[in-house]
Amino acid sequence: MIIVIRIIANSLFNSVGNIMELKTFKHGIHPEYYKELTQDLATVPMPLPKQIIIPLQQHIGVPCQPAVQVKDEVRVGDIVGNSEAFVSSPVHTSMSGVVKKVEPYPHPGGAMVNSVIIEANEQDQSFPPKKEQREAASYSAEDIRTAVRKAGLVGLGGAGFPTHVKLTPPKDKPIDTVVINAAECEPYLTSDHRMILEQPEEVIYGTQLIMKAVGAKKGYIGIEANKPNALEILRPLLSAADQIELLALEVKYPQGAEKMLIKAAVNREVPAGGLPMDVGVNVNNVTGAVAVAKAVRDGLPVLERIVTVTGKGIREPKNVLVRVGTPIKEVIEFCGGFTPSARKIILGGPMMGIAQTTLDVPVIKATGGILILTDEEISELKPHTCIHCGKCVHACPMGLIPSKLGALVERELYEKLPEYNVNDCMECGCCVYVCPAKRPMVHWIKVGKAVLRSRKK
Amino acid sequence: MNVTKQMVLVLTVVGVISSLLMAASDTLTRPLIEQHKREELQQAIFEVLPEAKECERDGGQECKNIGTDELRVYKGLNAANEIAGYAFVAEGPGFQGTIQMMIGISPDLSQLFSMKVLAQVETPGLGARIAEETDKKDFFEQFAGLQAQGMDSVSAGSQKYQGQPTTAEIPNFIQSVKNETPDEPNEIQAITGATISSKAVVSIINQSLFKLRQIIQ
Amino acid sequence: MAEKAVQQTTGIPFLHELKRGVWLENPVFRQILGTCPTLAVTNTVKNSLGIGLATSFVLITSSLIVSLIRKLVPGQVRIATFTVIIAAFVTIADQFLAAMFPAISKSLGPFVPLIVVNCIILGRHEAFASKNPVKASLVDAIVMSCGFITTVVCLGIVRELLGSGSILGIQILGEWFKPWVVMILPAGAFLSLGIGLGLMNHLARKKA
Amino acid sequence: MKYLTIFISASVVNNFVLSYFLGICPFIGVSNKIDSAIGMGMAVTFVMSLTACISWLINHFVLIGLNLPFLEYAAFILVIASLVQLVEMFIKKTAPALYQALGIYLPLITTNCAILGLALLGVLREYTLVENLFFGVGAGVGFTLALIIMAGIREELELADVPVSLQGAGITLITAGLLALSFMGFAGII
Amino acid sequence: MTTIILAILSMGGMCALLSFLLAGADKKLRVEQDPRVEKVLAALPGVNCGGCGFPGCSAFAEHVVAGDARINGCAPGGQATAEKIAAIMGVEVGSMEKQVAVVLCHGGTKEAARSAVYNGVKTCRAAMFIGGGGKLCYYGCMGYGDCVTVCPFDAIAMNDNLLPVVDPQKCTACGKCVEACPRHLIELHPINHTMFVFCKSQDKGPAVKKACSVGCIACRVCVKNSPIENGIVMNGNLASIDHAICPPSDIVVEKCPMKTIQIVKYDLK
Amino acid sequence: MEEQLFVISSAPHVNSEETIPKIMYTVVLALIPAMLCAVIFFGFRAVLLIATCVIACVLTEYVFQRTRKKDVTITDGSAIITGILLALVLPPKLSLLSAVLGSVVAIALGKQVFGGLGHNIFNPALVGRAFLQATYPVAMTTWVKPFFYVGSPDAISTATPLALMKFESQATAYWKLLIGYSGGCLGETSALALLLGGAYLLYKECIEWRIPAAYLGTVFILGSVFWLADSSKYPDPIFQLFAGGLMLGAWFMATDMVTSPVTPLGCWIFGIGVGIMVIIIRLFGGLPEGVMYSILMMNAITPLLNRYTKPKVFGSRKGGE
Ligand SMILES: Cc1cc2nc3c(=O)[nH]c(=O)nc-3n(C[C@H](O)[C@H](O)[C@H](O)COP(=O)(O)O)c2cc1C
Ligand SMILES: Cc1cc2nc3c(=O)[nH]c(=O)nc-3n(C[C@H](O)[C@H](O)[C@H](O)COP(=O)(O)O)c2cc1C
Ligand SMILES: Cc1cc2nc3c(=O)[nH]c(=O)nc-3n(C[C@H](O)[C@H](O)[C@H](O)COP(=O)(O)O)c2cc1C
Ligand SMILES: Cc1cc2nc3c(=O)[nH]c(=O)nc-3n(C[C@H](O)[C@H](O)[C@H](O)CO)c2cc1C
Ligand code: SF4
Ligand code: SF4
Ligand code: SF4
Ligand code: SF4
Ligand code: FES
Repeated sequence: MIIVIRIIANSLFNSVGNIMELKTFKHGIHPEYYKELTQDLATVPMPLPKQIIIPLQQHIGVPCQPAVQVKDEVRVGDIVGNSEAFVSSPVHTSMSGVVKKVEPYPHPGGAMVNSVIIEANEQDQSFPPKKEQREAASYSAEDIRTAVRKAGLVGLGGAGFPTHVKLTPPKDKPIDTVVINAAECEPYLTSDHRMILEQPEEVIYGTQLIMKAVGAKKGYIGIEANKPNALEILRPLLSAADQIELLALEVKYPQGAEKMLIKAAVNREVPAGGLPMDVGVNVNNVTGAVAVAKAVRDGLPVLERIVTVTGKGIREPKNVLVRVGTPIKEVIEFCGGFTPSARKIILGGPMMGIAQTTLDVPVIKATGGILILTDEEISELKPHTCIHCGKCVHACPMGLIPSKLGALVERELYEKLPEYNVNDCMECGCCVYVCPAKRPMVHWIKVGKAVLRSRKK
Repeated sequence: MNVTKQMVLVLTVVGVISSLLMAASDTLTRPLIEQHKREELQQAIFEVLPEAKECERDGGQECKNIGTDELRVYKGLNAANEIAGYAFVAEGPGFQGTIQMMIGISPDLSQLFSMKVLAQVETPGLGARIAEETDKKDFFEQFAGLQAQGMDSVSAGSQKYQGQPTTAEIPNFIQSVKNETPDEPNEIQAITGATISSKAVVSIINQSLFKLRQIIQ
Repeated sequence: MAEKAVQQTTGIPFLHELKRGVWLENPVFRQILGTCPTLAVTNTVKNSLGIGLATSFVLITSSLIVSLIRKLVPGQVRIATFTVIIAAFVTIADQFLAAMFPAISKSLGPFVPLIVVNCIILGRHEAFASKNPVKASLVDAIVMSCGFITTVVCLGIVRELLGSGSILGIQILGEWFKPWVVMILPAGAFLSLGIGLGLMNHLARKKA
Repeated sequence: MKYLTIFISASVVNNFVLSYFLGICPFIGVSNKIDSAIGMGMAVTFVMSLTACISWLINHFVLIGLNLPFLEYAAFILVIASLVQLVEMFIKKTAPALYQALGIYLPLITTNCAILGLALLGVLREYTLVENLFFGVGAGVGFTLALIIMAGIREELELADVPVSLQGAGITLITAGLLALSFMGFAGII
Repeated sequence: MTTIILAILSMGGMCALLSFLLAGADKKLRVEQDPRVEKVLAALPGVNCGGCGFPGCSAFAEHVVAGDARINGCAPGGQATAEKIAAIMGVEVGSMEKQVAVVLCHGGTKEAARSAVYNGVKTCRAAMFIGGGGKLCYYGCMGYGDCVTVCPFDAIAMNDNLLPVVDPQKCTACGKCVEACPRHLIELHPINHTMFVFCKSQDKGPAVKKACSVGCIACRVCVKNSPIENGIVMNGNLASIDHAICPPSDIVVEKCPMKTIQIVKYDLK
Repeated sequence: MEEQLFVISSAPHVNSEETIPKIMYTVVLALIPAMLCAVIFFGFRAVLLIATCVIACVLTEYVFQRTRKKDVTITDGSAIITGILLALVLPPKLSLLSAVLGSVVAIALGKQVFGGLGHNIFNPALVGRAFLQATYPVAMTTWVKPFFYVGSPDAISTATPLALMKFESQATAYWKLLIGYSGGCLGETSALALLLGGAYLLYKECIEWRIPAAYLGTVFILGSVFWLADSSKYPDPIFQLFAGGLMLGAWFMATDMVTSPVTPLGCWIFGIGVGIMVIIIRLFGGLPEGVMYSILMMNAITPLLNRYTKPKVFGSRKGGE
C-alpha cells in the first residue's frame, strides 16, 4: 500500500520536477528502478559475524602490506594493512579478535586478493562514542586530509579511489565546487538514500568538511528527483551561509556518473580522459561525505556501511548495517536467504555491479548493495549480429559508437579502437541495456581496453 | 656499354622496329579497312533509299557528303541517274547515350523512305528496340512512308527528356503517340516501356530535318 | 616457380602446365587480372571468343619477343619497352580484325586497344617472360591464354544464355524463358563474375 | 556549362569503373582501406589529368599532324608510362612525404586500362584540349568516388560474416554489381 | 613510304627522347634504399595488382623487408615467389630445429571443477574478466579457444574435453597462440622435449585438489624421482622440468599421483 | 544451495525488453494498412504476390542458412519484411515467377552473401526490385488501373502519376494520390495508409525520425524551389510528396536500420542525400521515379557516413582530442 502511494507521490513529484526543469545531461537511459523494494525500509544493524575477512586491497592504487601476523590479537579499528604509497589507503579491522590467517581469498572484484582473516573474540566490539561536533571551518585542510587518510576512507560510490588523494588537489588545478553525489542512479540500490534520511546532519557536515579541505566556495548535493523525501529532509538543514545548494536531478541513468553529474550541476564538461579537478570540481559520494564527517570528528574508520540487499531472489529485502569484512553469505542469511529461483549474485547494482561465483566474498568498504536476480531475469546470452539500429549510439552518454566498438573487438580489430575513442567509455552499460540484439558491448570494450593497454607496454 | 646508352638504344630500336611493323601492317590493311567503311556507308544509304542504285560520288570513290560536318547528307541516284532521295545521318542524345541513324527521305523532303539505326547504347530489350528486329512489328519499320511535313506546329517544348534542348522553333515534322494507334500520317507509335527512347528518335529526326531543309533549300 | 617450370616444360607433360593456367593460377579467378575485358565483352560468347583469341595472340607473340630480348633490356625502360612491343602487336591485331572481320571488330569496340594495358599481358611479361627462356615463356603464355579464354568463354556462355536465352546466337532456351536483360548490363557482369569467383573458391577449398 | 556536363558525365553518370569497366583490377586491389583508396584516387586523378593533356597533344601534333593514326596505342602508352615513371622518380626524390601519400600508387596506374581508355575515348570524342582536361579530371574524380565508396563498404564488411569463398574479390565484385545496379538510376541525366 | 618513314622517325624520336629522360632521371633521382628491396622486387611478378593489400609490388617489397608484410602475401607469385623471398630475407626454414606449441594444462571439462555458469562473451580473453569463465582454477585453460582462432595454420583444435590440441604436423611455431593465451599456458618447445608438467597452478595442494583432478599439488614426488639431479625442481607450488638436462622418464610419469606429468609422442612423417 | 552454480556475466545484468523480432513484427504490423489498400485496389492478385514474395524470401533465407550451417533465423521476421516490402514495390501484374526471382535475389544477393541480417550493405528488398527492373524492364513498367479486376478486361493498362506528369504533363488529383486511386506498385499508391504505418512506427520508436523528416523535408523544399522557379515545367511539391514510392520509401525503406547510418548527423545527411537524389532523378533523369535508386545509392555511402559523422565525444574539445 505504502509503496503504491510512494509511486504515485513520486510520479507527481516527477511531473512537478519536469516543470521545474530538472538538471541532467544528454542521452542516457530509463531502466526500471525497483527502488520501492527497499527505499522505505529503515536500516537494520546485523548481528556480528563470527569471522571477518579484510582484503588488503579495497581501493584503487597500491595494495596494502599486512600490518599484523597470524595469531595477533586486534581490537576494533586497529590497522591491519597499510602502505607507504600516497595512492593507497589503510585497512582496519571492523571487529576485535584474533588473526587466523593472512592468505589470498576471493574478493568481490573477481580475483584472489591477499586478505586478513580474523576470528571474533570476547573483546568489546563497539565503536568509540561520538565526539563533540566542531565548526567545519575550525579544521585546517591538512587536519581533514590526515584524518581521512588515517581512517582509510575511499570513494564509497563504487570506484574506491582513496579519498585523501581526491582531497589534495594539485596547485595548478584549484577546486571551486564540491558536488556530493547522492544521485544513486543504479536501479535497486537505496543505501545512499537511507543514509540521507537517517543521518542528514552528517551529510551536511561532511560536505562542509570536504569543501573546507579542497578550498571550494560552493557545494551542491545532487539527488535524483525520485527521492523527494531526501530533498525535503535536507532542505531545512541548509542555511544560506553554507553556500550549499540542493539539486533535484532528472531520474535518468547514469545520472550519478561523475562526469554526467558535473554536467548537470554546473554545466561543465570534464575533458575526455580528464578528471573532475580539470574543471575545478570535486565529486564525492554522499555516504563518503558522512564517512568524512565521522572520520574527522570522531577519528572513526570505515568499519561498517549500509548495504542494500535486494532483488527478486532474496526473501526479505532490507537495508542492513554491515561490518566490513562480513561474508555476504551471512548477510544473505540475515535477509531470509534466497528464494528458490535465485541464480545470480551481484555486488553493486544491476548496471555496473559484479556477478559473484561464491558467497564467501566479504562486504568491502565500497559495497553498496547485494542484488540477487532470479532465473527469469537473466537472459541466456545469445548475441545476435548488430542490426545498426543506432539505439546504443543514442543511449551512450559519452558520445561513442558502442556498436562499432563491440564489433571491432568481436573481430579482433583492436588497432582501430582508438579511432573510436574506446578509452572514453566508462562502462556504464547503457548501450547494452538498450540493444535489441542483446550484444554485450561492455564486455567487449573491457577486453579491447585491456588489449590496448597490454600492447602499449 | 654504359647503362644510359643501353637504355636509349634498346628502347629506340624497339620503337623503330615496332613502328616499322605497324606502318607496314597499316599499309597493307588500310585500303581494306577503308573499303569496308565505304561499303558500310554505301550499304546504309542504299538500304534507306530503296530506289537508289547509285550515289553522288566524291571523285568517283566515296559517296559525297553534300551536307555539313554536323549533318552529313548523301544524294541517292536511281537507275536513270535521277535523284532518288537524300540519305542523311541524324544524331542526338537518347536515353543512355547518343543515337545515330541513317534516314532516307524523298527528294522533295516530304516523305521518309526508311530509317536505320547505326549506333545506340539504349537498354537492351527496352530502348534498344528502336533498332532490334523482333517478331512483332519493328519500331523502325514505321518510318517507311511516314509523312515528314508536320500536321500541326505545336511546340515540342514540353518534352522533358534531357540533353539537346528541343527549341520551340523546330516544328514537329513527325510525332510519336503512346498507348494508342497512330491515326495521322506523320505519327508513329512509341515503344511501350521505352517512351523516352522513342521520343528521342523522333526529336532527333525532327531537328535533323529542320537543318536538312536549310541545307537543301 | 620459374625454375621449376623450366624443368617441367621439358620433363613434365604439357597437361600439367595447362592445369596451372586454367585452374591453379587462372589469371582472372586466381590472380584477379584482366578483369576489365572479362567484364566488358563477355555479354555474348562470340565477343568472348573474340577478345580471348585477340588477347592470346598478343600475349603469345609479345611473350616470345620479350623473352628473346629479356637480357638486353635495362630495368628502367623495361615497362616502356614491353608496352611498346605489346602495343605494336595490338595495333596489328586490331588492323587485322578491322580488315578481315569488320563485324567482330565493331562489337569488341574499344576493348581491342585496351589489350595493350590488359594486366595479364604485362603481368606475365614481368613475372615470367622477362626472366625465362623462350620455350618456357611460350608455354606459359599459351597456358595462361587458355586460362583466360576458358574463363571469358564460360562467363560468356552464362551471360548470353541468361541474358538472351541463346548461345552463339542460337536460341537454346525456349519461348517460356524471358531473358534476364540484366545479365548483359554492367551489373550482371559484376554479379556473374563475383558469383563465379565464389564458386571457384568453393570448389578449390573443397578439394583442398 | 559544357565543361560541367562533361565533368559530371565522366565522374558520376558514366563512371569509368561502374559503367565502362575500366580500371577494375586496381579497383578491386586497392579498395580495402579508405586511406589507400584516397591516396590511389588522388594519384589516379593526377595521372588522368596529365594523360588528358598529353594524349591531346600527341594526337594533334603527331597522329593527326603527321597522319599516323595507327601509332595511337603505342605512342600513348609509351609516353604515359614513361612520364608517370618520371613523375614518380621525381617526387620520390624531392617530396618523400608526397611520395608516401601518392607516389607509391603511381606504378599501379601506368599500366591500367582506365588511363589508356581515357586517352582513346578523348580522341574518339574529338574534345578540345580544355574539354579533354575536364574529361580527364572528371574520370579521375569518378574513379576516386567509386574507390572510396567501395573502400568504405569493404571496411564495414571486415566486420561482417561473409562466406569464406566470397571473401575478398568475390564480395567486392558482387557489391560492385549492386553499385552498378543503383548507378543505373542516373541513366538519362546527361 | 613516307608514312613508314614518318612513323619510324616519330616513334623512334619519342623512344629516344623518353629513354634519355628516364636514364637521366635514373642517375639524378635515384634514391638509396635497402638493397634487399630491389631483390625482393625482382623476385615478385611485378603485376602491381595490389592484391597483397599494398599499393603495388614495390610497396609490398618494402614492407616485406621492413618485416610487416607476409612473405607469402603475393597471390600471383604463389609458393615459388614466397620461397624466393624467404631466401632473400634469410628466413632459413630447414636449418632450425622444429618447434611445436605445447598447451600446458590438462584440466578440461572432465577434470576441472566449475565455479559458476559463465554467460559472457565466449573468448578466453573475455572470460578472464568474468570469474575466469566459471572454472574454479585461476590458472588453467578456460576452453574458449582463443588459441584455436588465432592459429593461422589451423594447427590447433578443441577436443571434446574442451582442451586445445596441437597438430605437430601443421604447427609452424609461429607463436601466435602463445601470445593469444591470456593464461600463458602455451609454450614453444623443440620436438625433442617430450615430458611436461601439464599444470600452471600456483595454488597450494588442497586448493588445487578441489579445483582439478589433474593439477600439480606440489607433492614433490617427481622431484624425488627425477632421473637426474635438479632435473625436476619445485618452482613455488609447481613442479618444473629443466629440459636442458632432464630426459623423459617413465618412472616420473608413473609416480605422479595426479598424472600431471606426461610424455607426449610426436608422430611426424 | 551449495551445489547450484551461480550465473556470472559482465555488467550490465539487466536488458530492455526490446528484441529484434519485436521490432520486426512491429514493422509488419505497420505495413498492414498498406497491404490492405493493395488488396482493395488490386484484388486477389495482391494477396498472391505478397504471399509469393514472403514465402520465397523466407525459403531462400532458410536454404542459405542451412547450407552455410548457421543458425536458422527465419522466425525473426526480417525476411518476412523483405518479402512484404518487395511485393509492395512490384507492379500488380508482374508474373509470380518473376516475383520469386526477385525474392531470391533480394535475400541471396542482397542479404545473405554479406553474412545475413545486420551485415548487408544494401536494402535487400530494393536490391530485389532493382534487379527485376533491370531484368524485366518492360514488365516492371507496365501498370494497371486500380480495381482492374472488376472492370472490363480492356483498357486496364495505365501509367503512374509520375510518368503521366513527366511524359504527358498530366497531373493527378491529390485525393487520388492520398487514398491510392492510381496506377503504380502494389503498396505505394496510398499515401494515407503509409502515413498511418509510419506514424505507428514513430510511436513505437522503431524508426529513426530524422530520416523521414530529412527525406520528406528535402523533397518538399527542393520541389518547392523548382516549382516556384518554373511551375509550368516542374510539378508542385505536394504532388512530389504524395506521388510515387516516396512515402513507402521514406517510412519503410530509407529507415531500414541495417542499411542506414547509426549516428544522428549521419541520419540527417542520409535523409537529405536521398531527397536530393530523388529530385534530380525525377526532374532531370530519364526515369520518372528515383526513390529506389536514391536509397540504394545512399546505402552505399552509409559506411562512410557512419565513419565520418561520429558524434562529439563527451568532453572533447573541438575536433576531438
Ligand atoms: C555509470 C556510472 C554510474 C555511477 N553512479 C553512481 C551513483 O549513482 N552514485 C554514486 O555515488 N556514484 C556513482 N558513480 C561513481 C561516480 O562516477 C564517482 O566515482 C563517485 O561519485 C565519486 O565519489 P566517491 O569517490 O565518493 O565514490 C557512477 C559511476 C559510473 C561510471
Ligand atoms: C515525429 C517526431 C519528431 C520529433 N522532432 C524532434 C525535434 O525536432 N527535435 C528533438 O529534439 N526531438 C524531436 N523528437 C523527439 C525524438 O524522438 C527523441 O526524443 C530525441 O531525438 C532524443 O534523441 P537523443 O536521445 O539522441 O537526443 C521527435 C520525435 C518524433 C516522433
Ligand atoms: C534499367 C532501366 C533501363 C531503361 N532503359 C530505357 C531505355 O533504354 N529507353 C527508354 O525509353 N526508357 C528506359 N527506361 C525507362 C523506363 O522504362 C521508363 O519508365 C519508360 O521509358 C517510361 O515509358 P512508358 O511510359 O512507355 O512506360 C529504363 C528504365 C530502367 C529501370
Ligand atoms: C523500420 C524498418 C524498415 C525496414 N525496411 C526494410 C526494407 O526496406 N527492405 C528490407 O529488405 N528489409 C527491411 N527491413 C527488415 C530488415 O531490416 C531487413 O531484412 C534487413 O535489412 C536484412 O538484413 C526493415 C526493418 C525495419 C525495422
Ligand atoms: S559505450 Fe561505454 S560509455 Fe557508452 S553507453 Fe556503452 S558502456 Fe556506456
Ligand atoms: S543497440 Fe545493438 S543492434 Fe542497435 S546499433 Fe547498437 S549494438 Fe547494434
Ligand atoms: S587460449 Fe589459453 S585458455 Fe584459451 S583455450 Fe587456448 S589454452 Fe585454453
Ligand atoms: S598459432 Fe602458431 S605456434 Fe600456435 S599452434 Fe598455430 S602454428 Fe603452432
Ligand atoms: S584489365 Fe583493366 S585494370 Fe586490369
